[in-house]
Amino acid sequence: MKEDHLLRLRAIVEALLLAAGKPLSVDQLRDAFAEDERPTRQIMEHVLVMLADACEDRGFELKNVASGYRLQVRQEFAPWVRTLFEEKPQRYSRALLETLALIAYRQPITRGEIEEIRGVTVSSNIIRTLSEREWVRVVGHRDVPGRPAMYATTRQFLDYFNLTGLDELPPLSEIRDLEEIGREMEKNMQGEIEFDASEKTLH
Amino acid sequence: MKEDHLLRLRAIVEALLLAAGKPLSVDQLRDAFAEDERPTRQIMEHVLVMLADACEDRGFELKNVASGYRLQVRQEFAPWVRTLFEEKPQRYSRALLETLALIAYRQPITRGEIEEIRGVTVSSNIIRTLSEREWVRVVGHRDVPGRPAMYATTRQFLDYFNLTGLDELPPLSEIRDLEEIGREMEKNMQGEIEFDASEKTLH
Amino acid sequence: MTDEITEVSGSEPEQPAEPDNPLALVSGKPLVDLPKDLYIPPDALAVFLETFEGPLDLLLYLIRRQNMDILDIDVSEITRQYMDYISAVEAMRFELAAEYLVMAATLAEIKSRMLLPRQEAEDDEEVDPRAELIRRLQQYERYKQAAEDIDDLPRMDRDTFYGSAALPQLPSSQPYPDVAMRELLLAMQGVLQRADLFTSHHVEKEKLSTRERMSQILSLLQGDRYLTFESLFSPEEGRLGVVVSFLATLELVKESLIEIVQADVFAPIHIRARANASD
Repeated sequence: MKEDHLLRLRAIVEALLLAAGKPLSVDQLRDAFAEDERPTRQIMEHVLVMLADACEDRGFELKNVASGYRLQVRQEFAPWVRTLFEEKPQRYSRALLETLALIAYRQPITRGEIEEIRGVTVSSNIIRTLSEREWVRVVGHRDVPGRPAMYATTRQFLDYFNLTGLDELPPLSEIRDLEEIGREMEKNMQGEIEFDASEKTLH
Repeated sequence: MKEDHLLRLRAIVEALLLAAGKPLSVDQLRDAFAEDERPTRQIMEHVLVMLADACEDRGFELKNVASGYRLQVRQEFAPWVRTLFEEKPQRYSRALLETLALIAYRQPITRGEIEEIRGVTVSSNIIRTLSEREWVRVVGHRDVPGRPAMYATTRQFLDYFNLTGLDELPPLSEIRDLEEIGREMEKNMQGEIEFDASEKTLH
Repeated sequence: MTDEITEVSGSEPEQPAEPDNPLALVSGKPLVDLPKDLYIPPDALAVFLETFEGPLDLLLYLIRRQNMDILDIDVSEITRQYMDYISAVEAMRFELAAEYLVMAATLAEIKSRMLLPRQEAEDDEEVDPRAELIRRLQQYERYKQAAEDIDDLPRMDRDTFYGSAALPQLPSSQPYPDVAMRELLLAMQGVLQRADLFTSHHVEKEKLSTRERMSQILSLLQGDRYLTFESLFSPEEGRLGVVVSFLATLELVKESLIEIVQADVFAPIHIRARANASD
């Protein structure tokens, strides 16, 4: 394929992404072309690599997220861009973030299961906020008494946090091997009991 | 001023314009910078010229409009961008559908014959729309004064309605009981695909 | 938020609270009975409940304050601190403290068990409450960390912004409407009712496949002026197909749309479109 044809494709793809206002998948990009001039998936992917390269020293970059590709402001320029908007970027409470984290890492998960791990009730407000933002949704009901709703995260959640998939979430910290914990505990408990006992005799 | 500093300014201005969603004046652009690093008007105008040059072979260009500068998708890419926003198609008129139905059931048929049956004139628009969609075509001319064109349905027509042949259309005698057909179809015809199934029950 | 608590509790109780720190805006008396490092101004107790995400969070906080590994919890010490904390909270916001009270009971149970001599056989059958607590703490700590990690991910409208450019002038497009078969049939019904074609026997008997074949023959004749009669029939279609073609031909002749030509007796029969013939 000729170089100037590819350059033209690159410009068209850039135009599409800047006009769309949402991420576009490879196939959605291809659909913008009439059938007789529609690039193959392979070519489209090549053009996207070209476009990513062409954004090297620009104010924006090509980003691949869950629902497709989008052009977005480079993170290093966010401080200047933020001055354009009166409102401060929204902050989320720890309760909301912990609930979101549990849904993200343990989906599908019921509210009761979230409460069990967090040790506190989950307010309906939090679930409502997460649903309204379209970050989580009900994907079914657990087959137990009360048939509680099971929640899972959405593509919009991944898009918002610049992820292509759940596998890109920061890895959960390791839990130490259970047997090891058992052994250590065995030791510590003895120690503590002895300590307690000796304390008693001292007092 | 050093070249790489200007390049950085160019990238920041580009980021600002891509994120703003509205035109920004030279002073609004300058306001995004902290006082101690704010470029002069002269430098900002220079940076804007640099940015305009840098959009030469891209999908967008820098435009100077009444309220300031904005980045805009190049006009030449409008045909592709348009496909992103295609509106829901309008519905066909009753006259068009009746014309199409008559061509389907009574082909080959001339416009005059259609008019005779429908009792009203058939607008050229209807014939043109049906021809453009490649649902009907001229298959000959009747050997009468004026040699009017005779219309018939096409393969595309059959394909669209998931028919292998015209004989899969319900016979006219059954259209009499269309109330019943209507109910059957309501039930079965969620999509055109399922039409075959409802056809079977009709025969 | 945890940091704020740390800040407050880290400051010496003797020091006057800083007036611009909401946690320290206290007019009531300080609870001098509380351990110094756990000092909470009474009016801040409500804040306390909002600051910690529950009893597990509070326990983690206490464990960290003492630089302890979860696995090495000194249950006695933690329990004492926790109880002090809770009794202060309970006095102020009793209705909010239920979850904390359950935890207090759990801690008390663990502590009391440890004072008893271990009975191997019995313990094996029961869930060790200390192991269970540690498991829960570890579990919770993972997701507490995960929540912070998610908060640190670059996110829209904070760390990055959608790039969008103004649209050029877009030519209006006219996409094709969808038509359901039902609409087509309803249209036909309307026509039939108005034209009262039902009374015509002709219509009822007519086979659509014949009509379709008539169109096909006519369009063939558009390209070639003449066709041999035989070429209208193809054996693959079987007997029914031949009949359909024959009926279509007869209908076309009847409607004066084609004519059949034969130059001589036994010579090949040709057909041609009447309209074509006359030009």
